Amino acid sequence: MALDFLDNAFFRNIYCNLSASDDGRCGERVFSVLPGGFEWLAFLITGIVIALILVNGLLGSVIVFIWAERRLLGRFQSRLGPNRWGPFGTLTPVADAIKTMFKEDIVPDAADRWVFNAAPVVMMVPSLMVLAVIPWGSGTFLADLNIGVLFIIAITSLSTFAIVMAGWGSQNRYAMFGAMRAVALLISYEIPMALSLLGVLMIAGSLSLVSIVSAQDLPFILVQPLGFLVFFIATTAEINRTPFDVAEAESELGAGYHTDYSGMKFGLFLNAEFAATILSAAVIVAVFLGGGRAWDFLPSQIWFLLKMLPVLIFMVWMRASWPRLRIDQVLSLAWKGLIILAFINIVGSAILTFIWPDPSTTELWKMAGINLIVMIASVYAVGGLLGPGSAPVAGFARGEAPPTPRPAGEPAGGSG
Amino acid sequence: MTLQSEPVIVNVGPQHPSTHGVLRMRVAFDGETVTDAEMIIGYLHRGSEKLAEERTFTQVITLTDRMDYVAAMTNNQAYVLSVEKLAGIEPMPRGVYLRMISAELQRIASHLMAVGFLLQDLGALATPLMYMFREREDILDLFELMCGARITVSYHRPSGVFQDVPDEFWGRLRQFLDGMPAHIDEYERLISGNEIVLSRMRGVGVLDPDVMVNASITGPMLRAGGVDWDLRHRAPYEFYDRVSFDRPIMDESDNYARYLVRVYEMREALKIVEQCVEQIEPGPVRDPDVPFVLRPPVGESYVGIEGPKGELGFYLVSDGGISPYRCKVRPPSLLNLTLLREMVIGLPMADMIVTFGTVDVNMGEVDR
Amino acid sequence: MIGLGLFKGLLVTLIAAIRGPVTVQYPDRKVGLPGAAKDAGLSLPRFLVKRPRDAARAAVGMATVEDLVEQGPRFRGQDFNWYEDRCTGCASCAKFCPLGIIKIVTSSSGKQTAEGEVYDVDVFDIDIGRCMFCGICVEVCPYDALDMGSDFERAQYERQALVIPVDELRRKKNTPSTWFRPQLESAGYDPHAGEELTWDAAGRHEQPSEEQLTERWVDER
Amino acid sequence: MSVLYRGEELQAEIEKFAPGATTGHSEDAVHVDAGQWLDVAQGLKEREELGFAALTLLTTVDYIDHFEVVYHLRSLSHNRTGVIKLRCGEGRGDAAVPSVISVWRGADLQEREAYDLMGVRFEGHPNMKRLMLWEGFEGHPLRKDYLR
Repeated sequence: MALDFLDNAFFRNIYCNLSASDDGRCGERVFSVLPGGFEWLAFLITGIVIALILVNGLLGSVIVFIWAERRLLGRFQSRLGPNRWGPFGTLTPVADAIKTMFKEDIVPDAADRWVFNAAPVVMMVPSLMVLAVIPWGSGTFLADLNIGVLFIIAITSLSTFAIVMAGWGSQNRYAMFGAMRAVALLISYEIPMALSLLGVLMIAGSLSLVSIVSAQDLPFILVQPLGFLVFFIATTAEINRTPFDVAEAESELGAGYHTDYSGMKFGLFLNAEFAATILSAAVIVAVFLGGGRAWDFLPSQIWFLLKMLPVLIFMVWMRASWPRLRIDQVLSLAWKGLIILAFINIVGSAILTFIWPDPSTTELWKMAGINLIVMIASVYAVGGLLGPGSAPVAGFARGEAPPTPRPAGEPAGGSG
Repeated sequence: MTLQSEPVIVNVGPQHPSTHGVLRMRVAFDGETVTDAEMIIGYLHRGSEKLAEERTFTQVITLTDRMDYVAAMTNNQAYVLSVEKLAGIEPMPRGVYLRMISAELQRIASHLMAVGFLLQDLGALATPLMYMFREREDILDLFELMCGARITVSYHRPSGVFQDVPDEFWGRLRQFLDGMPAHIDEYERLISGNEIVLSRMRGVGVLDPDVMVNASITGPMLRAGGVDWDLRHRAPYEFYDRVSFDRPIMDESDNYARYLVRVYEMREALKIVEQCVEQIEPGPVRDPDVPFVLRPPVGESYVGIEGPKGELGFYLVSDGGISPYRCKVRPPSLLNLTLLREMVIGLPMADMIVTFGTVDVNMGEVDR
Repeated sequence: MIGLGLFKGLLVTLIAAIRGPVTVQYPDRKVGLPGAAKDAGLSLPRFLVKRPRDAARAAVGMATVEDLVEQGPRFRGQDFNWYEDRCTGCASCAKFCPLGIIKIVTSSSGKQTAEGEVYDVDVFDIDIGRCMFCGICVEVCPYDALDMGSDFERAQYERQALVIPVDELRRKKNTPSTWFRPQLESAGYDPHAGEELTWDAAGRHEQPSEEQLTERWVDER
Repeated sequence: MSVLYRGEELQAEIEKFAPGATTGHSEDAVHVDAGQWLDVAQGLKEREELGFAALTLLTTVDYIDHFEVVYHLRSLSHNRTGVIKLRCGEGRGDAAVPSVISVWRGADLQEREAYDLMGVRFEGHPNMKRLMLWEGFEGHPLRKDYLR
């Protein structure tokens, strides 16, 4: 039995007070509720407590995040954001949630009922499953899978099924457009996303997220800047956020794949989307920002959440500032840009790990320096590859200033 | 190997986030690519031209407010100029300057809306739109000081404007004129150099200038195609011959050019307002001898002005009565849509939306 | 350099966020602690001590202050002002209303003035539900008996309730908007202050004398 | 400054390349015979000295005893405008004029609108459907005899 959660004082108390086992990590035993032989029950109860905290925490944080995103977007747009209902508008998403639950649940006549109804659930499940492997702090996780990173990559691509089911099931052409775009986007971005993590895995020497966190004497964002860049862009695309929100592109497709959903089914989609955003921030923190590791005056769980904040805020900031790319530009960015960058990163990291197989902190600093130079050079080079003629930056050569209007009075072109 | 496929017919509109009102396009898609498009309009048709035949010449001004409802001042101006020509009324100079100031402010407001909604079509989550509404709000506040209304202004009258502006107006206008260039720079920093915007808009929706002229396309769209055609310059009405301003011209004729020309025109409009403020002199704003119920002599008149969206004109026929015998609008929004089908065929869906956005139509004016 | 424009854009939104919102809140405005103290007419420490409950509410952003949207004095609103003693029942307003929403029924009063016979106005209904606030009724009134007000709040549950009946016009305080009344503007009149105006103040600034009126009347005849 | 062609001036210009095509002129408009209108339009657009590249406005007026189609033309190169008027037949029955869509693309929507609201048919228009109103709408609202 894996008793890693015993690192965490809170769960250790629950487990140790329940279980009669003479586990060395429980220290001095005062009493035990369960008789001997029921250690599995103690393990189960502790696990359920952690799961409850995590799942409800996630759903609750979705509400907080929706509020925070709306307030922040308001700020970035020179307006207030929700401020009417509750202190600083905090109850607005709660009111929205209640409203969403009581809305009429419409199933279109032409819809494939089973597929249509199942899609929101299928959408929600992967986000909850990813929760299991994220080390929210020292000892605060459900499972320390030794293939944790692989698990995340595999599970998150499940949401593609949900999107296709939603698009196909609702028999709506806009939804179908959205679903097709989402599939194309997800398939393309899985590859750079997985490749960008390889550098991290090489340095950490493990696929387990817990080991990756413990390997980060120096946060991997510094050691692996290029990997972080690719991973961040790929995650942003994977969770359908600006500038890659082509799947629901509200100005083109209405609402994309969930155009026809209403009521709580729509709520589940929304929930899953925001949960995915939060979880991707969590993965970024675990893999690149050193997880819960920081100074000791705050518990590691708090550090973890604090580190998620800048990531989430930056995502909102991007959403507030940038327009959306076209779907073909999104795809060619993945295939022509990110994959190349990811390969450069793999080669670079491989060479560096060959030189320093088991890096100390000083060696990590050296790696960071070298990788930073590699990142700047390769981004510049790949940016040039994307140059004129290619879709992501069509007609935009590097260094060339965009055109400006000429004053009239010069001879006019066209027919006069 | 070719895939057996058939086009998907999608109705974009009349209720769609990006059709700027109630335009409906029946589009055939092959994958994401537009293979055919048909424009269906009329969802906002209110029969303004027929209504105008039943109203006195002054009452029709209230109808013109509701044609292009984001640019009511220029509508008023075009109509009033046509009435003045029909009835042979000489306008008061101060009234003319006030008309020019209000029309240029309205041009800025209209371009702000055009650019903001264009960026909305690009998926920029309303941030540029919110910034532009912020400044448009200042303009509408000025209009409220001028005439007590913000959108449907009914401010211009034959022979001048309805009423002189209050003293407070000039201070607020000065404040606006001082602040606005910085705001335009802000938009440019946010939008013009943005790589996503550039890659989305450059080289998309290109139109040939000769074809545009032949298709009666006017306004910023034509100027973005390299044709130096601005009625304020080529056929000056009001006192546009007394102010100096530049016409931004671009040769690319793509979506980005159409966007950028609008941004630069805002700057030129500010220059015109500045010069009007310098040149305006005290005096009557309206000829008291012009009665409320006009009876122009039998005849007809057409005056076209450079509206924010293109040449906006009113063709009036009088039979000597108190209401126009025939009132025909030259709607720039409608005529700029002439080439829509040619523009969007072959484009991906996302670019179709943006291309439609750069035409800058107002459905109130398209359907009237 | 590719990518620089993106970061310039980020900078613009950041600056906007730091500069703060420009939103005008309506119908009430959320105020923080200082605003609530100012609203209560107390200094901040005294407010904290004397009204701790209100202070706590204000601190979490729950305190609101009733506020009006800033409006130009010329704002053409829905509360029409009518000077019955000046109205002769000529129905110019009804005739020239582009939408024909003014219903006016008069009966003879037998009173005679320089301008002609004065009629008693029995019905003077303005259907706000169809009004487009163009102000032409005010413009054409030869006796300046009708004014527009500045109020704009008249949400109702029934269309019928949107008709302003003559009784309401008789009852209400006359606080005309300064639209078409420039002399009020130069006097610094604020229609929102709620100060009632008589016709002598609210009429047009070039008030014709009795003789002029007679003369004009005779001319037009 | 944009200059409007005086009626007689423009009539003389038209008579140069299409003799007999005009039926008269008013102060600032030329009346053209509907039968030869297409040739005249072609000439107006293509002849160097006229160069009417753009059709600014196409409109129809109901004069009770006949319909009149008014074309406001604009020459961008010479910065001049001209007005052409076509009388479509006698009476209110069959009002039809040739379509100029082959000459000026901008006539497309304007002709459809004129057909829709005034009931003047433009022969040769490839897509002569109603524009503002729906298919199956009875009558043409801008006609003076359309009441309701």
